Amino acid sequence: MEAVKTSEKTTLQVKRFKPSENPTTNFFTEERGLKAWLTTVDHKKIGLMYLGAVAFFFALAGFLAIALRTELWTPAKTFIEADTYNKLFTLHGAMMVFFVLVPSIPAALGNFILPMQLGAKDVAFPRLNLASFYIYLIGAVFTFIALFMGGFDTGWTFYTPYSSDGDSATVIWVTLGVFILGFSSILTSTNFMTTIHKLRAPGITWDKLPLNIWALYATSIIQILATPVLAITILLLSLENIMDIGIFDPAKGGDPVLYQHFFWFYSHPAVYIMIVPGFGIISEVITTFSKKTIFGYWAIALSSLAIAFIGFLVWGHHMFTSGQSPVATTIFSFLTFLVGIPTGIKIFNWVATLYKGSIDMKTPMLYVFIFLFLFSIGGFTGIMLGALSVNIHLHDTYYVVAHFHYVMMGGTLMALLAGLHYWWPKMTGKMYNETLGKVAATLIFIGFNMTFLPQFVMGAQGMPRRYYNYIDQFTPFHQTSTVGSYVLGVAFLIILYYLVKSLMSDEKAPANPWESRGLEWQSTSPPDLHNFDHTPVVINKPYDYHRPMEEFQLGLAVEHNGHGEAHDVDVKETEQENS
Amino acid sequence: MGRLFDFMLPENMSPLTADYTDGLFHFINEASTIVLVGITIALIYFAIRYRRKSSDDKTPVITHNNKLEITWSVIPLFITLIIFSWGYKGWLNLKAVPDDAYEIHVTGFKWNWAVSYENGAQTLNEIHVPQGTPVKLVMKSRDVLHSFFVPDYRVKQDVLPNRYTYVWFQAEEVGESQVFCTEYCGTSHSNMLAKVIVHEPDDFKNWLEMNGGAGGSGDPVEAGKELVNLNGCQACHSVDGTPGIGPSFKGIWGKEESLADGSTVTVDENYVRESILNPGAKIVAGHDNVMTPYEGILSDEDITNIIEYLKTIE
Amino acid sequence: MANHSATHPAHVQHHFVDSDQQFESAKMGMWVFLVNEILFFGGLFTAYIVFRAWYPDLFTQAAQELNKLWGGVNTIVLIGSSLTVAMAIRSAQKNQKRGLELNLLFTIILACVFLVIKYFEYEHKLHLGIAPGSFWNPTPEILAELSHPKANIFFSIYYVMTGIHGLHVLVGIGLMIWLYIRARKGHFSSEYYTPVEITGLYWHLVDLIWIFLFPLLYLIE
Amino acid sequence: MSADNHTHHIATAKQLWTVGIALVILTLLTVVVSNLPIPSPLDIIVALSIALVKAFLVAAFFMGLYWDVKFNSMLLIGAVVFFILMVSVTLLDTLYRDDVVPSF
Ligand code: HEA
Ligand code: HEA
Ligand code: HEC
Ligand code: CUA
Ligand SMILES: [Cu+2]
Repeated sequence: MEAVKTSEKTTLQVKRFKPSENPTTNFFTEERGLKAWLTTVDHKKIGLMYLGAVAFFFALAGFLAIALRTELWTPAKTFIEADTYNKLFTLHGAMMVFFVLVPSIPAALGNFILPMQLGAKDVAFPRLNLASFYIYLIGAVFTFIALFMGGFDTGWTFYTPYSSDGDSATVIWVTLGVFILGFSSILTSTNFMTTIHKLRAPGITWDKLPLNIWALYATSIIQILATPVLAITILLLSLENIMDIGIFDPAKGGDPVLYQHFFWFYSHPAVYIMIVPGFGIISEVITTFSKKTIFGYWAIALSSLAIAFIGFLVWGHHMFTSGQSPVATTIFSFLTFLVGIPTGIKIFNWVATLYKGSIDMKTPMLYVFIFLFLFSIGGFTGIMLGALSVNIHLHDTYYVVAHFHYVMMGGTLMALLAGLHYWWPKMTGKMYNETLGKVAATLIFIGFNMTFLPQFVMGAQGMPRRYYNYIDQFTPFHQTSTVGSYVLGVAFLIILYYLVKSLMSDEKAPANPWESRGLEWQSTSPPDLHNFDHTPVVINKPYDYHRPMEEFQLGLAVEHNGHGEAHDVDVKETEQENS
Repeated sequence: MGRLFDFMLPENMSPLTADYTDGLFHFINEASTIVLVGITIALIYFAIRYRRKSSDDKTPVITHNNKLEITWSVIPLFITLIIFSWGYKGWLNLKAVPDDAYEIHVTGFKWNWAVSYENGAQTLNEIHVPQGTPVKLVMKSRDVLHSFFVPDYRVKQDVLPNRYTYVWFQAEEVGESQVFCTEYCGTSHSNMLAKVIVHEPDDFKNWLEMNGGAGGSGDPVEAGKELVNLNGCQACHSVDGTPGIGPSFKGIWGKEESLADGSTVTVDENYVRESILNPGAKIVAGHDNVMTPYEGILSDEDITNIIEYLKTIE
Repeated sequence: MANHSATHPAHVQHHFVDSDQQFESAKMGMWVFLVNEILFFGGLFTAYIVFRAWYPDLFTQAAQELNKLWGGVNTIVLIGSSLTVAMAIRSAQKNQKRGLELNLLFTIILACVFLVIKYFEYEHKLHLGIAPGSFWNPTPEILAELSHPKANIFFSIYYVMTGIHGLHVLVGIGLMIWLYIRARKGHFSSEYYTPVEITGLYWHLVDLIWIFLFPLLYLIE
Repeated sequence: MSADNHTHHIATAKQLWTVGIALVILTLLTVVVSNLPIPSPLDIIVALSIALVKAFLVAAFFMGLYWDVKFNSMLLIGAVVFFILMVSVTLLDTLYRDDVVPSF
């Protein structure tokens, strides 16, 4: 036992807690059965349920993508009608965005990891957390209702007046679905923000927060500020369909471009809701697998906040051709570029972290490398799209489609896969097959570029998006792209195969297979129902790989009531005390 | 010009509008390639050079370096400032229509482009322009949003139902350029195509005169046929019986049509009139209510002519 | 779990260390949620401002159709209810069970009064055919006063804003009833009154929104 | 601040009533002012200023921000700031659109 002096007044009694391998009880064993899962308030179980739901929607939306690509094998009809095609891409886009990417990292992985990285027993409002999950499902049910009523073909952006006249019943259901879904992310982020502020373990000051937490914090801020605007937009759109309130409908005196402002006020920040949590994962994985302190902790932490802030002021770059005013266009274009700076800072700091590291190319790290490459391409093409005159040419072509797949799939999804593989042993207590993992990652890399690189070319050549039919000149590009998507499909099936197989196997994963210094790894795998069998105390920064593991395995020796106030464990003093 | 990314762009047919765009496009591509290659080489080099040798490798404590941080913030900032000003300049150029531009009106509607010229000439899905002359298109939509895109000229502009928007270009060579609709507008969005047809200035004058002062032949059937062509009815209604978005016109007259609500109706003057002015009133079974109302667009006389024409399609 | 120490009072959930941490968390959580509410209404205010900037004369014209008197009365009613909620919290803090119940009851009554007045306002307008969206069908006399071609838009905004605000009042009444029942059962004390406090915050925000709705919709001319 | 010595602030009844009455008076004031013939942009400014004062009173005293941790005030201010950003940037478009008039 050693004494850590926390402040003038209190001294905490801390003790070393080494996580036991193969724990006899864990959160899987302690509350069992379907009912326990469905009514659980445990953030880990909720996180896993989210993960299952997200995987389901991803597989579904991915399957739709395969159908889209197959249809595009030839111009005009290959196997489905134009109307079906239009419904498919709408559903593909809407599902990937609202049901997969927005909740994927925060609500699925974040839910599991965030309280553990803070050394908390749960999020601040566990019941609210479960409620968010069910709200998410209800949102999904509404969308499926719309689907069974014949589907909707508005594009995921629901532009008026197309979305507000014509077949409105289905649009009402899906917009209400998205409205409900919005509450799910609002509640999750409210929960996260409060947890980060109020439930940190003793010693976790703001400068010791893992970068993953900083990223989730920035994400929560964006979600809290942007999602309500989506909610009201989509509600107005529903009302437009239900009773022609006319605010967005030119036939009734409204303005369709105003709708676009409303929509993108949410949906541009939303793309940062999707990518910023991915940035968090990259920071965690890259340090673990180079066994090295992160380079530029504050630069990475604060650039997330900078992205979050600037990200709010650039929405109009989706509207350069919409007929918005020249002043607005100019300002939006200018601000758009500013987002590239903090993003670049992150990329460069990550690369610098590798310098003189001890780099272990395990599957998660492989995904990080793929991420850095693909996301950079996605980002650069974003800059291309932000350039005013070029945007006029590229807007609403496949160039945009390629851009956002590079950032959303090449960025967020690769980060998600990195995180999934990284935390898989922690979450399930099982280890996946490393070789298959690398094979799948390589296939994804090949398939992805094959699918989306040709889209840059044909987009710049003039191939518009949301096109069922196309002129012959684009056939070779479309066919390469289609083949690429099949390769992707195979790769995902391999992932599905080895992950499921690892669940079935008896082999147990060690508590900390990667020798990470992260707090979440100082618990057993899988963790105890209350995450730790002690109240952890943190004296080092999260990536201090030069310090021995023992210093990361400290906890309160005696139950202490001052937990909430002990945030200010003084680093310097403790260091002196220890050495 | 033989630049690295030339293969990505279609031929430049309107240098006055396209040159800025193309130059910037190439610049960004080349700059990005350099940075991307740099990052990639660093990644691969580090991965090999610093690969883990044993599980107790020691790594140095390098926490940050403010000089580096500033370097890699400021350099990209400068690059983006260049990109912004270049793009802005090009865009101002796209917005600034030359004073002597020749004006043509374009109306987008599901799923056609109707074009009208100063002397009353009208065309559908064909925009005839004189070569070497700046042309300004003033555009409007009749129903939902559309967007007018000519890749060869690097111009694009959304077309809105409640106000006018414009683009301009100056085609330098005689020939044709493809027009796409790039704002999603429903079933046949991908078939909402048109061509810009560039004539030599004299040819253009002739063409204009030949087609000026529309209508006029006096024969109702001919006039009806003309109207059906110009108003884009054939985007949805075939005249040869092939099924389309709307019912085919072939053999329509006097037909017993079953409606979506289960009732039936005989196709006569009143029904056709109603179907044109207020298509939503009676929906034919098996079709959706997607037809744009032609109220205010087709006059009574026009409709009478169309009816005469419909009677002849058997 | 060792963490369930005997020192935990019953109302403190297991993942909190003490009552204070729980209280502060709940309060912060509510504030974060209120940020949401502000931006949610913010969207509507944006629509309001945009259309007002486009058609100033429409707004002056249409505001004539709204009844300043009842709007003002309603403002005062809501302010009163905010006061009673604040008093309710004070009673809880001072362990005055009776005061808490009474103040909650006053709040519920005032909120109902607000809705009743609102109902009559709506009723009157609907009667004149000043209805939202596709129900827009003003009587000829009204049409003469509301000559602006986009009058329907003003009333769409009016109905959506006040309607959503009204829904919030309705939800507030539900919450107050729930609090009242719990107060009757003696769930609250100076040690634990978190639900009263955070519901109070919500209620004040509903009041705040109205403070802006009232001059914007009824008064500006 | 430790759990034991920290007590929540309790506003006095007098404080609350004062604020309540002030709010009522301000409401009456804003109605009265709206009936005065004040020229166009000014009347909006006056009405909104009164509303802002009322909002401040509610937030500071009824909602207790005056006595609360600063962060909660920051949340409120942040929300308002972002709302203003949203409005002003949207207005940059809606107020400055260029009108194209066809020449024939
Ligand atoms: C995860 C999602 C995500 C992310 C992170 C981004 C990131 C960016 N996006 Fe993207 N975008 C989308 C998702 C995303 N986007 C989607 C879904 C659409 C289409 C929506 C639709 O219409 O359906 C879209 C569309 C879109 C458009 C509109 C295109 C159009 O329709 O006309 C524009 C235009 O400006 C744009 C720009 C950008 C920019 C500048 C960034 C920047 O954030 C990128 C910053 C990153 C870098 C720049 C790379 C790293 C930086 C360096 C290595 C430093 C060196 C850099 C320089 C010298 C510049 N995006
Ligand atoms: C997260 C975002 C995301 C992701 C990952 C993808 C993934 C893919 N997308 Fe999509 N896409 C969008 C978001 C996304 N898309 C959006 C927002 C639009 C715009 C919609 C609009 O215009 O409105 C769009 C539009 C879009 C288009 C343009 C349609 C058009 O404009 O006409 C195309 C065409 O090629 C396309 C293709 C693909 C392909 C081939 C994939 C592939 O990468 C998919 C690969 C995935 C699979 C094949 C699934 C396999 C899964 C399993 C087999 C189960 C295994 C399960 C687990 C491991 C959990 N997408
Ligand atoms: C956007 C596609 C579209 C366009 C363009 C279009 N129509 Fe239609 N039309 C339809 C559809 C779909 C129906 C069937 C549903 C209905 O009755 O509304 C229809 C129905 C009709 C009918 C009734 C047919 C029957 O079999 O009962 C007539 C007559 C008609 N259209 C005439 C016209 C004329 C004349 C024009 C051009 C001036 C035109 N349409 C343009 C889509 C279109
Ligand atoms: Cu018209 Cu797409
Ligand atoms: Cu964007």
